[in-house]
Amino acid sequence: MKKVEAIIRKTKFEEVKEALHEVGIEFITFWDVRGVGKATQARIYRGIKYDTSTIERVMLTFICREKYLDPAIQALLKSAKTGAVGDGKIFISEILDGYRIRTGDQGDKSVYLEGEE
Amino acid sequence: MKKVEAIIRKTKFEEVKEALHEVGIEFITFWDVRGVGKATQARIYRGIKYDTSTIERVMLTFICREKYLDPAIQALLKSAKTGAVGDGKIFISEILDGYRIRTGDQGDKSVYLEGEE
Amino acid sequence: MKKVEAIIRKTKFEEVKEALHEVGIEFITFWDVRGVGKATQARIYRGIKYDTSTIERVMLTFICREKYLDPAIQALLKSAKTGAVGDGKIFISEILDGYRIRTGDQGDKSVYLEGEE
Amino acid sequence: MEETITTTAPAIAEAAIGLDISINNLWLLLATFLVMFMQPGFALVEAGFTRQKNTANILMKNLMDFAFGALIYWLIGYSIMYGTSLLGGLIGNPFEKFAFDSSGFGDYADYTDLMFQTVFAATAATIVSGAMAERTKFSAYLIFSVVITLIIYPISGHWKWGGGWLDQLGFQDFAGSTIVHSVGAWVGLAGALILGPRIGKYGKDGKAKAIPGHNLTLGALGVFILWFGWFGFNPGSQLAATGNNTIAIGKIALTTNLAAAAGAITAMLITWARYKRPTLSLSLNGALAGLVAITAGCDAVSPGGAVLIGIIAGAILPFSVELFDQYFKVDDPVGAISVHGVSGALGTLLVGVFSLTDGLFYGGGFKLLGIQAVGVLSVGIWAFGMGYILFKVLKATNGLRVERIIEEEGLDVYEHGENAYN
Amino acid sequence: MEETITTTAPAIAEAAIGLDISINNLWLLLATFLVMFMQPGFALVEAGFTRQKNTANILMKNLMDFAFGALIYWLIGYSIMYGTSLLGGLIGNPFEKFAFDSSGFGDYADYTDLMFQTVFAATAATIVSGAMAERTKFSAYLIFSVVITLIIYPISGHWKWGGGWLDQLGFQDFAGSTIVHSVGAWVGLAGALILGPRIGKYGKDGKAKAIPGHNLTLGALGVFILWFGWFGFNPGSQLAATGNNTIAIGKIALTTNLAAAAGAITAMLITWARYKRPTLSLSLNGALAGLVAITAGCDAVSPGGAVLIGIIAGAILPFSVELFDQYFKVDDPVGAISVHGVSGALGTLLVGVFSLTDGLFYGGGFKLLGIQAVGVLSVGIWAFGMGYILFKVLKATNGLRVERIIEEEGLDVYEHGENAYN
Amino acid sequence: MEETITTTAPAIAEAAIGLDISINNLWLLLATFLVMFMQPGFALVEAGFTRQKNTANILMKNLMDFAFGALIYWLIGYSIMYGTSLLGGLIGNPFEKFAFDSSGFGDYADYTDLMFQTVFAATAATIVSGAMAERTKFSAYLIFSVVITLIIYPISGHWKWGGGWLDQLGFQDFAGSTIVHSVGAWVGLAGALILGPRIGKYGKDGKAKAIPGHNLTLGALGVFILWFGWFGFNPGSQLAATGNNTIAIGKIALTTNLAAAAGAITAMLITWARYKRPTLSLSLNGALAGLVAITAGCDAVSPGGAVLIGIIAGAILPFSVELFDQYFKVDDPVGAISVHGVSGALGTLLVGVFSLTDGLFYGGGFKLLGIQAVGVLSVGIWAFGMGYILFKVLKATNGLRVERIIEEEGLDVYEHGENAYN
Ligand SMILES: Nc1ncnc2c1ncn2[C@@H]1O[C@H](COP(=O)(O)OP(=O)(O)O)[C@@H](O)[C@H]1O
Ligand SMILES: Nc1ncnc2c1ncn2[C@@H]1O[C@H](COP(=O)(O)OP(=O)(O)O)[C@@H](O)[C@H]1O
Ligand SMILES: Nc1ncnc2c1ncn2[C@@H]1O[C@H](COP(=O)(O)OP(=O)(O)O)[C@@H](O)[C@H]1O
Repeated sequence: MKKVEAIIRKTKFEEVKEALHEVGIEFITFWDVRGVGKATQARIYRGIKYDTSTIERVMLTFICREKYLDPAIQALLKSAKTGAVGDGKIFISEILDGYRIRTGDQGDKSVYLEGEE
Repeated sequence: MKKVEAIIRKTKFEEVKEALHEVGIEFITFWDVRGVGKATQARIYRGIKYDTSTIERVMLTFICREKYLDPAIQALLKSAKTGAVGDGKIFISEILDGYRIRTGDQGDKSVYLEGEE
Repeated sequence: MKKVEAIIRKTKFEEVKEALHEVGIEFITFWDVRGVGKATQARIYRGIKYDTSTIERVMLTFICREKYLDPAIQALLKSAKTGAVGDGKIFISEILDGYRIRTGDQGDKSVYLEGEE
Repeated sequence: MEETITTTAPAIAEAAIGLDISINNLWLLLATFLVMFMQPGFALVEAGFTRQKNTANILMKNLMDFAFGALIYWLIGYSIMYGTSLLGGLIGNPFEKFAFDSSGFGDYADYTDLMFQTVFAATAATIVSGAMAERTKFSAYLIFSVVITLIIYPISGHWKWGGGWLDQLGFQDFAGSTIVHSVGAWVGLAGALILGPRIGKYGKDGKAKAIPGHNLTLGALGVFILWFGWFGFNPGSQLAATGNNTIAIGKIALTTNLAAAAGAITAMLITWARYKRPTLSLSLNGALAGLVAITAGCDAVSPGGAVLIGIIAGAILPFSVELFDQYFKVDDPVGAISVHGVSGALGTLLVGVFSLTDGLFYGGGFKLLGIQAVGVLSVGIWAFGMGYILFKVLKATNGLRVERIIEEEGLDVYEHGENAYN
Repeated sequence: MEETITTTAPAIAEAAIGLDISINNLWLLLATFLVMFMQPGFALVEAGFTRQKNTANILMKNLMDFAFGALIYWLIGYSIMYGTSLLGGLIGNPFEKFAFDSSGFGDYADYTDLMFQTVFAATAATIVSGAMAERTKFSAYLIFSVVITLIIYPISGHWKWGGGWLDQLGFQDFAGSTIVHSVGAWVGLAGALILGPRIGKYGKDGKAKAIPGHNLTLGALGVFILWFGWFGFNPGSQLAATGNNTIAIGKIALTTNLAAAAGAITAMLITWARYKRPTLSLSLNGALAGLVAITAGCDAVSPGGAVLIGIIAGAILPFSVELFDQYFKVDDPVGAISVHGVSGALGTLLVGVFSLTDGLFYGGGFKLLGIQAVGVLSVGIWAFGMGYILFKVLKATNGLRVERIIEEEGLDVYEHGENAYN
Repeated sequence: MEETITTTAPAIAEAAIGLDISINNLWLLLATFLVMFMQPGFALVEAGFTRQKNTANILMKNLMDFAFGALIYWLIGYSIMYGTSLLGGLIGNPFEKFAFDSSGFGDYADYTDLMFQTVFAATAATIVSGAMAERTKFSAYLIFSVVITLIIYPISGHWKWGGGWLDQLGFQDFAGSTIVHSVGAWVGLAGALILGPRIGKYGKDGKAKAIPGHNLTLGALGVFILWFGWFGFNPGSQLAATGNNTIAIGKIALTTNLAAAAGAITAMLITWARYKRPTLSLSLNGALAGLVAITAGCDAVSPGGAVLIGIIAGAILPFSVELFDQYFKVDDPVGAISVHGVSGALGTLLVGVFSLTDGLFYGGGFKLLGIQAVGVLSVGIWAFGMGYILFKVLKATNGLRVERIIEEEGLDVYEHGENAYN
């Protein structure tokens, strides 16, 4: 199994979700993050300039079997893109093992239900 | 060292925490996430249906030495389970190295204090 | 590429950010987490004691090329340290691959821009 | 200072009377607005003291109990409460003031009276909401909210304020510690008992667990708003602002404020002693306990008496919360039973102790205290009993509690299809 | 009850007159404060119904439209609205009351009149803000906010309340369903049309998407505050509290409250039937729709009539929101056009139906209804037309809409350099 | 319009007097409620402008300073402030009105007077809280909050409003720019100095860092609530609503509103010019600065003068904040010193310039300006000096500042065992 982590624009989330659903990625976990980057919008609080580069982003992550990886990345790359600076990144890493809490299913079976593909 | 990431029900968090403490996992980091899954509760905002499947979950993560891994997973599987759809998942991955910021301790020593086990 | 994850004090965030910038880490993603540890400040809600050890922390993560790893960790260790219990941890793991969404750049190129180093 | 009308200048006298009435009317109308503003106060306290996933549900309940209350009470509740006594003072004639529309006036305009009484009725109904929060079906909530404004509140209200049997007995409840607050709380107690606790409230060992409210800033704002609104609730209940009322409303504002302050401080000190730290949630409840307790006797006690009533109410509050929460295992997320029920009963009884005219401490003996006890008990039995029947019937028919998954994932999504926070 | 002054006791009579005026003045001043308090109500509704990233911008807009409104209206707007009619009732003399400072009085102090009128003007301006939220340049906002308080609102206001041509025609709009609320909404409609929808509001297939508000607790608190403030808006517009006004203000409070309640309940029931679940956001809008609709006729209809007006307004609201949102594709984040425009027009027309003196249902025939239609239309054309020209000019000069990246990342950071939440 | 009582109709005259008093009483009581409502305003501003981890602590402080203030001021503070002057006008007789309970009346009920004065005392105490936020021990806070309401505020208050030496000198401070606001701010300045800045506020190079408030929506709501409450604070300080007061209260409402508006706009324009973008936090402070500045002279200046005072206050505000924050390195998280201290002093001095009767610009020469300076200085020295001693003593005994870990992890958990948000 592989873990995909993507940092994307908030405004793109709905599109990304749908694109992933289309290539068979049903379960996604996501949360709000902030990114420090190269942007240079100064914030001023009570006369003091600060924090010149924080932007709001969504981090989403899903664990999937190898065969889903490529289509998922293609879907992500397409649906999350605006072409302007700040579109974000995708990172892939290895998952050694997984469990479905409800059933105790281990390994690959933790991320798909037999007979439901 | 291994990293354990679990996505669980919010209502189960206290139980899980206690169960992990019992098997020797003292440090846990957690935050609120939302999950996209198969649930189909329609949300309606001002007449428009949307977002049919988001649910609130807690993501918790801890890094532990190999010997703690199995008991921790068993504790998690038991304490986070309700048996109903939506109990969540556990994923394990490899951690190459770790540091305790306070002392600079590296490797396995970053996650335990000598003489304190 | 390596992924660095650090759990640090909120009050240290600005310093850490600057220290990382100085060693060439430009992009960081971060979010608020809570940590369960050994602290023992009782919370009382309406007469019931609970949750004796949760503390607010910031989780920050960045993916970088190998050559940046060591300086980044040294910068982190130095800037996030107060010396008191609760300074947090740094963990390193392997990233198999990465993509820059805007351009589709893959691999190492996803985390740096040619000619911009 | 009441004007004496001489026969030599009738026209001017009439003008003077008119102004008298106009002033009272103005006062009562402004008091009405202040009491109406207690609605968001209640909504914020309830929302702040509960979890985020049920916030839209709570706001919806508080909006709707006020909306339904306004219509129902205008249509018939007012008549049941203030119509001519029937059955020996048990109920007012329900058709006398049906769909009320009268441009007459007594000491103030009849319309104004209806409005003032309406916002009181809405207060009683909204109190129930807190005790039953985070697990009650919305449809059930609407039904019992209507029944409370239509029947439960107006009938016991008639007993005292409609001139019914309790009033004739000499029962004293100036602004409604018992008639408004306790009624809501005892109905809520019946509801909380029949509903059972929220999932996760009690561990397998039966121990109570903390389910912290999601936003105490909202809770605190709500309490401040309620405190503000109470200046309409209590001084407004004097129903006039001229003549001797001029002094009375100032005094009532003072006793009200002192009791609230004493309640907040005492509750804080108790929590400090008991839990090592002064806690906000119970101090906020302490202020409300002081307010509820002084409501019955705000006109009848001295400022010093008001402070003592506040102290007693604030001191009992944390223990009452513990008692219901940890021993009786009645899960009341916002502490409505302790704040409105226990404190309301207490405050009503303490009129029999601190009343300057016939209280125990002022040589009045036990007579008034006895009457107060009769009032507290009879209204308590009525409200709890009717509530009990109502909820049992609802449980058997419409259903009272949401399904397990709805409670776990939040009523907002399943009951309303909408989240409060996005 | 109006005082008759006899010649035998002039000094006392004078005293009595003085008190009469003082009471009216007191009432009007307190009503002014209540209406002023609607400002945070509007701010919270707008902030709550939009996204977190634009909250500081919304708060800033609501602060500034009130601040600029207060200055501009004092300086010249008041004079344009209430100066002696020029051009056959089209406009008041702008210099008559320039930089107003008069310590005279009529039925109340002149200063009080200015203050009361000022808070009404600010209400009209602030309504525009909601319809154009989340994408309007702040500098443009300031400019058009000034123009509204300076020209658009005072001129059509003069037509009715300044004694202009609509008033002479017999047009009835007691507290401003049309003169205040619709004016704001039609200007907002012009703005929303010219601005275009927010990025992501409509999919590639043209389908409307939900952009949920970030905090409905704030939204609900805002609605409760508005409801509270409306008791200054409508009863206050009686402009007096003595004599027969004593009864009138009580009645207006009642009709206002009933219409709001009926509006909230009806909107809830419609959403329940239509979307399977009772939704909070539209129920809140329903309460406001009832309030806006009753504003024109709160003095003229019966309590039962008020309930009907509330029901009609609450029933139409969800459809109106769908219509603008999904069919006309006018992106109005808080529903201002439906709540203030559609409901305001509706309520104004319904005076012609439900007025107890000359409404259609009370034997008055179609005459008043016709006049009402003329008023609704002429004010609508004026406000929409002026708004249209204004925004077109702004678009071509200063620019009206923020850049794409600003809209995506949030106006807070780019326009104000500050986040509301940290 | 003041009534002249003829001897031919004493009874009617008495009635007329009675109504006069009742109206004044009603007005003052309602003004009291409005000022009381400023408490959540202060609480929200302080909570919104600080970090989330200290929110429960801030709410607790604001609840408790009002609660303790109400008790202490009733018990003895009121007597020190309004008892017969002793020691040549330095202090009122502390036992004359001890545990106040008098059902007499002058121009209004004595109880009402106590209530009105109580809410003013609470305002002074609560201002201190903001300047010392996020690092003060809760136990210390309670102690000094009591001392302020018991001694510091009533004594300097006596100098002016109790008829003491400043009053006899001719010092003018209508509603308390100096007597209320500055007193709180100068005590707060002493506190902030002795406490030292929050951890992380100044970098190793000594440069000030931004510590953004956690919720500006709450901050903005707080400012709107304060603005609303100020209509009780200033117009209420006229202490009557009949006769010529009828006009005066309308005028004061107008000057108050204009100054607030001008303050907000000016502060916004300054930040726009200085930091490239109009910032919300300082514009909100600007509105408050205008309100504080006009408080001393709201009765004495023209509307145009009020606008100028607002402009000056709003213009100085951002520079004052920078000065204290970046140059003097006094860490005042909410800007209380600039808003209440600097603006309060400024507004008091400006009475000497803009007063229509004896201001510098109206031919009054420098006399009044001189007297105003004496008042500002003497009260400043008193409040700062007493504060300084008080905090030094507290630091040496009870301790004034929380430990490092408590400050870092948040006062909520360590001081109160409770989080505001869950
Ligand atoms: N190497 C990285 N490690 C962690 N987060 C990153 C990294 N690179 C980008 N991000 C996150 O993605 C966000 C947007 O990506 P960015 O690199 O600015 O876009 P672009 O590739 O178009 O220049 C950043 O704000 C940051 O949160
Ligand atoms: N493969 C996955 N990758 C990321 N998150 C997942 C994955 N599978 C489940 N989750 C998360 O766990 C939550 C609940 O798990 P779910 O699969 O619905 O439970 P069950 O296994 O009982 O069907 C989901 O909403 C989602 O947030
Ligand atoms: N093994 C771990 N896995 C996950 N999170 C951890 C782990 N160890 C520490 N943390 C996080 O770091 C926070 C602070 O680290 P802690 O271990 O308390 O500091 P110290 O090393 O100074 O004792 C903890 O509250 C927790 O959130």
